[in-house]
Amino acid sequence: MKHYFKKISLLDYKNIVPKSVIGLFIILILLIPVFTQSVVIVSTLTLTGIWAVAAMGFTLVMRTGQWSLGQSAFMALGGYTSAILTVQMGLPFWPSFFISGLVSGLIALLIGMVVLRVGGVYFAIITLAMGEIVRIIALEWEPVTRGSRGIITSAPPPIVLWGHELVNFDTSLAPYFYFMICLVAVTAVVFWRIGESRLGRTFYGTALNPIMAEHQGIYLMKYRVIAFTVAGIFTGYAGALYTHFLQVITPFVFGFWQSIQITIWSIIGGIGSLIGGPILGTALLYNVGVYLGRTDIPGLQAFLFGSIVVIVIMFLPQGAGLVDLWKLFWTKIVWREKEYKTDEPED
Amino acid sequence: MKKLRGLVTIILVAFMAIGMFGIASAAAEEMTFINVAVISPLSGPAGPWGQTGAPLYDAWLELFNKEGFRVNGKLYGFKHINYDSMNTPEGAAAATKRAIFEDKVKFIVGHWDATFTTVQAISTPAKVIMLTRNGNEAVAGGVYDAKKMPYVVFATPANEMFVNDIKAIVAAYPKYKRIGLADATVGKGVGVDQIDKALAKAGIRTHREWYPQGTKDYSPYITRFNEAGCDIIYLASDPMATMLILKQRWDMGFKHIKVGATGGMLSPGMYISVSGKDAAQGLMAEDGDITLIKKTKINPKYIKMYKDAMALVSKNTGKPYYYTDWTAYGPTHIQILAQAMVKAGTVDDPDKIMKAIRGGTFDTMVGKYTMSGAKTYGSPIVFGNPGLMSKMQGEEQVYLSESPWVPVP
Amino acid sequence: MSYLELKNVSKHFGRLTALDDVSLQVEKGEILGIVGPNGSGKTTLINVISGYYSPTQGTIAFEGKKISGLRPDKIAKRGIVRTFQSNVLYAGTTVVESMMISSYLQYKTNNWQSFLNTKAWKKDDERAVGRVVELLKMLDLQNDMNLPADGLSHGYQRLLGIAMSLIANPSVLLLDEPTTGMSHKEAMFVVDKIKKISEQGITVILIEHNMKVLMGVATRVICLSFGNKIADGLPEEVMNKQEVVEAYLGTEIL
Amino acid sequence: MPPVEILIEGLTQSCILMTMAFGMVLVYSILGILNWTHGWLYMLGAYVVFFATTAAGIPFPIGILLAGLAMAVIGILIKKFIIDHAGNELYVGVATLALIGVLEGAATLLFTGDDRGLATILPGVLRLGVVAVSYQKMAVIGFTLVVMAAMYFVLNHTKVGLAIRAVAQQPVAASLYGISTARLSLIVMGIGCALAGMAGAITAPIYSINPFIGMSPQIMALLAIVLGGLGSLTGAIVGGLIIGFMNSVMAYYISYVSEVVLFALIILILLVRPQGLFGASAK
Repeated sequence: MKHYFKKISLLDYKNIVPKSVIGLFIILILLIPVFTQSVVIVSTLTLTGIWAVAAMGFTLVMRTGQWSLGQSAFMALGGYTSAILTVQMGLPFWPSFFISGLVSGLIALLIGMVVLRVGGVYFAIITLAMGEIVRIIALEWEPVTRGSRGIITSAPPPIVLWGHELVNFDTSLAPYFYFMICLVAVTAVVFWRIGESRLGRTFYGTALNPIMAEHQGIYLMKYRVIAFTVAGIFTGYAGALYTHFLQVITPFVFGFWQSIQITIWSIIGGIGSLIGGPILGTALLYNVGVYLGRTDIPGLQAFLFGSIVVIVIMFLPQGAGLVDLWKLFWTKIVWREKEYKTDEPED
Repeated sequence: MKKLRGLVTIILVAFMAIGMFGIASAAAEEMTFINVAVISPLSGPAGPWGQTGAPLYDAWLELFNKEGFRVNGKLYGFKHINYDSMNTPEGAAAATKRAIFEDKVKFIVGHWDATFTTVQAISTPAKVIMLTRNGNEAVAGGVYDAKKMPYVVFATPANEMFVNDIKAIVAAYPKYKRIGLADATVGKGVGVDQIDKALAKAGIRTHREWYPQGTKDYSPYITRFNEAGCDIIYLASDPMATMLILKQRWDMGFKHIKVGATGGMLSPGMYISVSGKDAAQGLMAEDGDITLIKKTKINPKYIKMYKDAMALVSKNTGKPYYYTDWTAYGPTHIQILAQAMVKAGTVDDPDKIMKAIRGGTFDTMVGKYTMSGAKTYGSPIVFGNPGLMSKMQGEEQVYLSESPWVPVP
Repeated sequence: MSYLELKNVSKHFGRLTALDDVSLQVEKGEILGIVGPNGSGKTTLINVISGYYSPTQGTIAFEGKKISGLRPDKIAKRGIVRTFQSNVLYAGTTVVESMMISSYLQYKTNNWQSFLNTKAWKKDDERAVGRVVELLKMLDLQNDMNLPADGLSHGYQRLLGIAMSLIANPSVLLLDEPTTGMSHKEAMFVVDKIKKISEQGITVILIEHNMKVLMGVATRVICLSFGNKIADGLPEEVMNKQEVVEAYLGTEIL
Repeated sequence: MPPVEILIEGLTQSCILMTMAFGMVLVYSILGILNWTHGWLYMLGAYVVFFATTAAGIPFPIGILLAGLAMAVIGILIKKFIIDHAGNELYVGVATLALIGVLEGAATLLFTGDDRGLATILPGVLRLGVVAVSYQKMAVIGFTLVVMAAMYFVLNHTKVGLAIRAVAQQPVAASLYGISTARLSLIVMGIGCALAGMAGAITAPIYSINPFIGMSPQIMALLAIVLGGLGSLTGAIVGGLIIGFMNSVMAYYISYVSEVVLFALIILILLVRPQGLFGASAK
């Protein structure tokens, strides 16, 4: 929203250079499967992307001023929908993948319409309880979800065009990687448009000053529900991809901790931006967590991860996330500008 | 002068020693080590089991490698690599991928936790042989399909062990009218139905209760057991639940209800400290202490190994070690693997090794058994060991009874 | 049938009566001043009209349609927009950002067009932005467009508040003490802006402590005391009324 | 009417929840934040009393006070060095969430993951006809009554207490009357965490101690305070009672389904009455 009345000319190097750096970086990431075939690296990256989508969803909900502690429940919904449709009912992959997100979105819509009447902490707690309920149902509803044994899903079918096989998910992980990239890209584009359009502003309004926004004709419920639903849809798709990537879904995959982690990634990454923040936060913190997971000293991982997050928070400037450090880096260190304003809500 | 001579002699002796050592080492044919992955939860609530097991596996393996085994003339030994599965699919997947694709491990042994599905989904396509326990398969539809999992060996029959435990209890206390079976809801599945069928077939009356994982207040369930007229509440692992039920049934005054648990006691002291000494008396638990086994014949060499391993661990950790229920997992798996390799005459062709395992007979820590090729539950490859029960007396666990291995139909 | 009509409106908070059976007609285009000592129910009146509270008894009708009991956003859509007594702004936004958030009712295109960035939306957006600039110029905020809103001086924050309600296309504007804490000069500036606003055909209802200010602008004044309407008429007569003087006794009147 | 044993167990549970919830509400009403680490301070409290009694041989009651003291110190440190340095409320929330990992990890590293117990303290069961009550449970109930009485006295008859209530009700007005919120919030953080620690300590003999016992009291206490109405101390107590009893009694009738029913019920109550049972209405 900050670029109203700021001329963006082609000569505006302060805008072009950072963007091109980011672009270069993205291209490099896209080429990773070409450089390396390492299963470990590629699969970690894929999971990073999947979680990043979930974090983006959380950020969108956060943008309307609501703190959801149940986001991983929507991943579970999407994942289970896809798994049940493909394995239990024997539907083909693509339609069931498509449906999975819609189902999770629909449920988000229904829950949102009821629950979002209750704002703030109450909403957080209710979503937490909701997440637990989803987990327990997945555990107890044995005939459908196969309880704690979970459902083994299969890889997506190879994409065949004019007789010869283009993509095969069984032979390498690269297809999953690009599948993930597509999902992230679609989510990013949608969220970017939301951020740019009137929706974005309205979300800001509902978050920053609900009473005032309401007196200026904004129906708070409507916009909170919209944000919650859209987040639900994409989180659901992330869950479905996750399920088909690990080729198994059990009730232990998406729980309270996962929701908490999504929260941490997104907020540390910076809720000021709908796309950069969550992706950056997830990319850094998730992989830190994975790397720490290599230790087999019990407790060390949790301890270090927690400490790192706490330390990061203590050194972040007021109300800024990691993504804002990127801007600060260019303005303060590279261009040496005097004053800089973050353009995000400070509570 | 004397000094000097002394010095010289010392130096000479030293040189000789070194020389001889050199010759000796040269003479000793060195051993090629085969890496095997042990994927178990080391962190989180399930951590204690993994942590308690790991040192025993390693100590035992040390003894095993003393002689190793020969495959067409070459001497081999095994090397453990421990991975933390965190008992979650994502953690297990990461661990398995590291094991298989980074550390190039070709065998997974001693696996027992809830991540079977995940590990299997990665190991089978990579043609990595996995030795695990049955009871938590997530085979789609619950029906085993050898084509789906050609490299999985259910080398520890958790279900059968459970049934045998109950039989052992009944053998020890014939007058028990009804056995109460308690388990966390995460334990639900086909395996449980099989167990119940088997028990019904053996003419044992049971009453089941499910509780949510991590429950702290068991009084409702204990009351329900009491109302169902159970003489004993037998839990399927989860030490916390065992200890709390042990204590709470005592506090509620239901002293006549006994408590038992599969999975073995981590250490009697723990149960006493949590449940109280009086309450803990008579706690029955599955026991892997093969020195106690009476009805099943076990290779004395292995019994010695067992004793040595326990001693070694106690020495390393510097505190007495009680956990005995490890014999059926890591060591047994290693022995099966080694003997199969010898029989197959190869250490790296998974298909040949599997061929040797199917229906083969193996002499292991828990006795001499033949892999059933028959269609037992879940897998055609189920390996047997006896249900040995011990009970807490004072601060020791002592032999109670046992029931030899019977496969569950 | 008058433009905005309150029929025996009462508002109780538990035992406390904030508004007691107030009836009021407002005609199109007039500037109605509401005076009264603190706690006399001035702000409650505005809160009831703007839908922040729904009246305990009585009805409010706008252009002949009942609006009492509607949600604030519905009422705002009908064209009744209010400002707030304290400087409630969108924290952390710049002046222009606050305006763009408030410009919600300015648009004719819907969210989808905006999301898909259609031609119609682009044109609409340009128009809205134009309107924003226009308003900021009118209230001479055009120089601090990109400053953070809460960095403005108190007086300018009040003005921004007014601008933010004006961008919502009101036909009735409820101003809650627009000149509090302003110097006389600033207050006068605001007053003549209010005149300008009403020249655009917008009906203005303003709460005002400062009688002097009110004299200059209001075409009609009502006086509230303990939730009752004790006077209604031209500024001069209201001010000289006995009850009003008593109500104001001890507080500054002239 | 379920058997008496279950009611007793339910009461014991409620007592623990009450103490936890009370502390959390105090912290929330003064600092305006939900402290997620409470449950893990409960866990640490249990460890403190464990080592105090077994290793150092300190009598149990003093051990409890010790646990309270230690947790108060930790709480104040958290407030001073982390919460005060976090950028905004969001970051405070995330910081406390991250602290969960720190505390749990630290506990695992220091004390390993396996269970410990204090069943040897106050052993024995009191028989009243058919009913049997263990002395440990009586201790918990008695302790809670004492704590509640003490809190009541502090909040109503001491300067600090009155200040706390003033700030809780009218932050702005209170600051006008010259109450320093900064100092007060430190005190309150101390009290709240001490309550958590002592709750852990008093229950140590009843349940087993390991680094992961913090989770369930945390969640349950959260539900309790939300049910009772955020910021309402009475609400915290009533919420604690309700949830404690529902847990045990429902489990007796419908076994493991009670878990999901509990959550569903709470959601339902909150939808009917969004501000909780005792919370002040929004408008």
